[in-house]
Amino acid sequence: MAKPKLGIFSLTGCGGDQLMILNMENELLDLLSYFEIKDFQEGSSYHEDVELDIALVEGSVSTETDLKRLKEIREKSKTLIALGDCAIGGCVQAMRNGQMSMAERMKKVYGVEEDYYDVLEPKGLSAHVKVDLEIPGCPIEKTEIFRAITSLLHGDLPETIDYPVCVECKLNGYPCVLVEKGMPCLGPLTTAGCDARCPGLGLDCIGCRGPIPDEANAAAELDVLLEKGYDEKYIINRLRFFGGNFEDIQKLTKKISERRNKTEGNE
Amino acid sequence: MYKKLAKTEFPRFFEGLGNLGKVYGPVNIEGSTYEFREVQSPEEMDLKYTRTMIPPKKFFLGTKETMYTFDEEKAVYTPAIGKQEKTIIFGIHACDIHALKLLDKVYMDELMDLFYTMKRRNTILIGISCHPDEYCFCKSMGTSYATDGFDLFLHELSDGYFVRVGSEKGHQIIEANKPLFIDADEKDVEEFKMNEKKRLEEFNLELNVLGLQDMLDLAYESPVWQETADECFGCGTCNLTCPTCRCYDVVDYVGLDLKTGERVRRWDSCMLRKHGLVAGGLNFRPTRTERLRNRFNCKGSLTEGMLNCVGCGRCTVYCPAEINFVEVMKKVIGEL
Amino acid sequence: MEEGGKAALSKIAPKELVLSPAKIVKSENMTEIEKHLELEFQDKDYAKGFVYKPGQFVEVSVMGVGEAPISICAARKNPDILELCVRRVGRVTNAIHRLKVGDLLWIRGPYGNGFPMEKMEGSNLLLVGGGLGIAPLRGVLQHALMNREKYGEILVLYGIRCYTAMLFRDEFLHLFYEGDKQNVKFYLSYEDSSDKACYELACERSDRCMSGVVTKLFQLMKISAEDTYAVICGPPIMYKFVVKELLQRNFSPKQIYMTLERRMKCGVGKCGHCIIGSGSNIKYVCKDGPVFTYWDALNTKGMI
Amino acid sequence: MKRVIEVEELTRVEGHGRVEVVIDGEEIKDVNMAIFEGPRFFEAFIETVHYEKVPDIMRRICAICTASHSLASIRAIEKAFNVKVTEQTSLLRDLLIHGEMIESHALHVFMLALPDYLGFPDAVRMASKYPKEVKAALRLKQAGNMVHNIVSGREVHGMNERVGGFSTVPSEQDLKQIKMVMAATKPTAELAVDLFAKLETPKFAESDNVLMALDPGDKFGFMGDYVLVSDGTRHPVENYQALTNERTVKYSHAKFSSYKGSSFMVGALPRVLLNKDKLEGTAAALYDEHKDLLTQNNTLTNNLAQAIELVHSVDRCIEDIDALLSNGLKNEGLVEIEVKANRGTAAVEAPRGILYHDYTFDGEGCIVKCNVITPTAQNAANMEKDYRAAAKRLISEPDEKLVNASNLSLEPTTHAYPARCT
Repeated sequence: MAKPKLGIFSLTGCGGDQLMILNMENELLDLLSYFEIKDFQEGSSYHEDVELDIALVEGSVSTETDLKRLKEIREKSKTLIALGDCAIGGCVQAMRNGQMSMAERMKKVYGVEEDYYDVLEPKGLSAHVKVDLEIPGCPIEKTEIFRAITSLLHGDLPETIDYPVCVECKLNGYPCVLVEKGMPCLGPLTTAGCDARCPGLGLDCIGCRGPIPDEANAAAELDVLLEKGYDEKYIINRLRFFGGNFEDIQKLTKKISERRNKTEGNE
Repeated sequence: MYKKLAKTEFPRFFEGLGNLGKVYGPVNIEGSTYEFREVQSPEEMDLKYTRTMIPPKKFFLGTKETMYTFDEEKAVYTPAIGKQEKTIIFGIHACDIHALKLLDKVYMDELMDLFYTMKRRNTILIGISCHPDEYCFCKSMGTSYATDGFDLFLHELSDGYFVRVGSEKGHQIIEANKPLFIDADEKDVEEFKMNEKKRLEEFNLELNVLGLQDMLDLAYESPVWQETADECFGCGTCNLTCPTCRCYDVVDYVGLDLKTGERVRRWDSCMLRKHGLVAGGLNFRPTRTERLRNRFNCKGSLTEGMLNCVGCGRCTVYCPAEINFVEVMKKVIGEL
Repeated sequence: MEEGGKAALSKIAPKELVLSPAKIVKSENMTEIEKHLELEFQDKDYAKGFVYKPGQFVEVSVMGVGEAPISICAARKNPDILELCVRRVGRVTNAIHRLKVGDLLWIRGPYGNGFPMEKMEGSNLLLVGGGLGIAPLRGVLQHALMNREKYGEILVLYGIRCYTAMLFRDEFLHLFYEGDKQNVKFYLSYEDSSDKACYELACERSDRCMSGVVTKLFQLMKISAEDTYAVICGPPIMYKFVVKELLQRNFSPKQIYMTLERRMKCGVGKCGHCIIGSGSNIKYVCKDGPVFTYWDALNTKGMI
Repeated sequence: MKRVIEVEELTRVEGHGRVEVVIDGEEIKDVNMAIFEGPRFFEAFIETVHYEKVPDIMRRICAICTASHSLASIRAIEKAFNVKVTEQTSLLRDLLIHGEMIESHALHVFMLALPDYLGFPDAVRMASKYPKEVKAALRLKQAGNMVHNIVSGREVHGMNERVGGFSTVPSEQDLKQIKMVMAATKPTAELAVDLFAKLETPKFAESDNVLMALDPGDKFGFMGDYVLVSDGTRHPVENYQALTNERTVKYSHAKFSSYKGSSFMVGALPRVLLNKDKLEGTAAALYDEHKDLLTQNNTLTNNLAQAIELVHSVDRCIEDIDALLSNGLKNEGLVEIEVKANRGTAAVEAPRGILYHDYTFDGEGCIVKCNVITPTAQNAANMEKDYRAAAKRLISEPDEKLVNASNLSLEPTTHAYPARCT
């Protein structure tokens, strides 16, 4: 049987998800030998512009150039997989989406106008094209990409995770940093799959695998953390680290800033 | 059968248990988090512990355990039953014993689950008496005292332990350690009875379970479900820390050769979105409200005459949203 | 006190939980998304002990992919052969569709209570099936035809979307035309009113076929609630409407049987996914069902 | 006739870049190296974030030098708040950055640079002819990642290193495991030196190079508070702006740096050449053996310098672990921190060169102003200079070797200047 044709691409991001593939030191050679690799930006100078069976795309759509490339990749790929947070929800660079305009960001960092270049507000791939599978993480987890790839080779889309980090935290028996120490843990909102790395090290989850789509209860997190003594600005920043494009978090931000403006107006 | 173990003899008794298998006891991990961990000496344990975060069900229904390995070339599924280790769970509380009795019914009585049963049969349970904290309501659930379901049960006395023997295995342990145990005298019995009486008075939290099942039926449309679901993360902590919750999910993983792999089961939670989802995309409990209501209804219902809640308080203690089980139950049935 | 080991294992393992290999001996595409499979058990002893009733289901494993509950779609005739009707809807069923004749599947079961065929003996049967729901009813029908003398009149109401979505087409069309010879009245409804083939059937036998949802077929027939059991299977939305028709015709809640779909992961009442009900009445569909009466539904919240 | 030669997309680099050479007749009109990685504006969105989580965000600037960003960020914060960490913390940090150097250099030397010399498009295809070598290289890379995993919590964007210490101290057993693996993979690091010493390094890009590296103190290493320049000067890191003079270039998304009007180079070659006397043991011996091959003006000899650093880093990891274990591991928790409105600047040597983080905090410990200068931004102008030199010599397609050897992480684009590429 012909080997499936694979392309690995990156848009705007840190390159960490491709690096995680390269980091599969034990499995890398065997795993890639199942494919004809037609593109692997970070790992190979080989390039062939052909129809692909599977395209793995990391990075967010942050420029017109990104968008153009993404559309080309979508066009030629049977299965398009968004690899990592950037490609799903924009990751940290989407932190101020809906909060700070691109012009403002540009001005702050470069002192020049926005229309000078082709930036777009950072979004995941699915905001622009149809995506067949999303593998979350900042960076992606090796086991998850391994399972996804073996599953795809087997002919199936892998099972996706849509439960929170709390589940894995409990399965590991880690003490709850939120309950025990009052740390501002985002575990209850965050897509699992990391095996609760941070709570396992005694740290509060910062939500690096992104809020669970249509499920994360951001308003409840706000209430819980307010009660634990954290202020609104802190909590909202926190929720936004990896949730800038998440609708509920945007709504929550808006609600709070409106409320704040109102009270300030009254004073 | 009743015996007495003097405090001075306790270390030797404990040491002797090591010959019967791996001994697990309650160990403090952090703050109020306790866990049953392998222990070598009594000093590692905290026998005054309130509750472990993860209940003893973990010993019999692994959090993540391989059920089968498979090999496509050989076309065979092999049950993953390795060497069965003898296990002693030392210091289990009455509520958790009741919970295991319930799990035994589900996993062993009818169409016995192999993986559970093999482990369960290789385990010795040694109970220990406890005192309630503000989250315990086992008294209301009728699970504050265990009359069976254990091998030995130790009740603390001022100078030792009043020991109840609950099984033949327990009897064998006593026999093997004969010199350490003496017959309990009248004074010991009096102290034991007095302690139990005092202990019952220590309970502050109560839940009226008379007719609870009907009350839940009648509250099916209660707004409390929605109100509580608004606060709830749907994170599954309540299920995963519950000693009677037994939902599991099964996933198959293929290895690097694409031919061999394993079928793994892991604890599941009815608070998670996919719990009621069938292939094709239809979800029978699509909202958090429905899932939450289902959870409370399940806990408040009976499995072969036993309540699916033993009042251990874990779901309340460990809930990151601080949802109080008893409070919600009371609100729902109109007692609050 | 040693109780482990493989030998002990085979002694205590309930046969219902054993994964038994079965070879695909026949595989027919009935529609674009539904396949009819005939499986042959490789272990003849296992097959001998594999006794099932209409309405029961099995858990089917595809190696490397997973396991899914599939209802048995035939009465037990040849003990070596198991018939399944598989709709391609998820990972496992997708994988089943990729398999070819000669490939292996692994089966455990049979699970669930099935239809009370003995209890219904001596009565008329009214089978109401929608879409894939006809699959388990086919077992009931076959059983009744195999024991024809034990049952009265058999009415089958089958609702389909269009002609090409009709399952077991040859078989059912045969009954549609010739069923009366065996005292079987076969009715057909189709939802796609522009479907030509169905339209022709409706023109030809306007007493047996019409466009619309399955409940419309009640217009075409006369039934007396007395001496009749109704057996329903279809998409969740269908039950309420069919039950309404039946109640109007004086069926008692205990005369109405229906088989339900839920996420039956383990099939044996342990994994918890198929739970339904409320405080006083919690049920596991896989173990307590999947066949329930309407009386059960009245007493179990969220059942239909 | 005017023609343009373009290398559309530079590959086997982290990030996106391309080179454009404009030739008119036989004359080179222009050489532009564009980094067109999308900008992410870290410095803008980090504002108002509380210091404690600042490193968690900032380390996401780059995947391959994630720990470098992490440590630069943490040290800048600690400087702002006058935090003194324990010896154990310092040792663990030193271990971490050396682990990162191994992971990154192993990847770079064997998998990104070597395929060029051996005529393969990538390491996977190279493995078909050199399976043993590629597997050994992967083992070495894994050894580096093991440090990331155990000390930092995972390979990329680890989180265990915190302001004031480490959240969880690695176990003795884990550290011993690292030590064992390091000892076992040292021959592969030495093989790297051997390979690059034997390979003929092209000279087409030779041109005047100004070098910059951190002064690591008494021993060779990757952290320090002073910058050494090949002109013999030494500057506190706080003066970084005078050293880098960032400016924007229209054709590239990255800012370009200059020192006294000229481009300069940061990375392994500058480090080894400016701190050669501080090398010890095998690394020192190997340096002595091959010092004639390391030339200041040939950027392509950077790969050999990386290989020498690989050997140094393997030895240093073992040394750090020995020190940690002989001191006895202590669960010391994090140093108590008192926030104040203040500014802190710190630098570390990332695999690709000096990395600066500069923060200003308000009285609550939240970021008011942030500035990050990555090695990429510093090297960009120098790289373009190299391309110009090479193009003049070759007037043929610019070679990818140059990009890899120039040792640029094209990735960190905090300052990426998003200009449309022509």
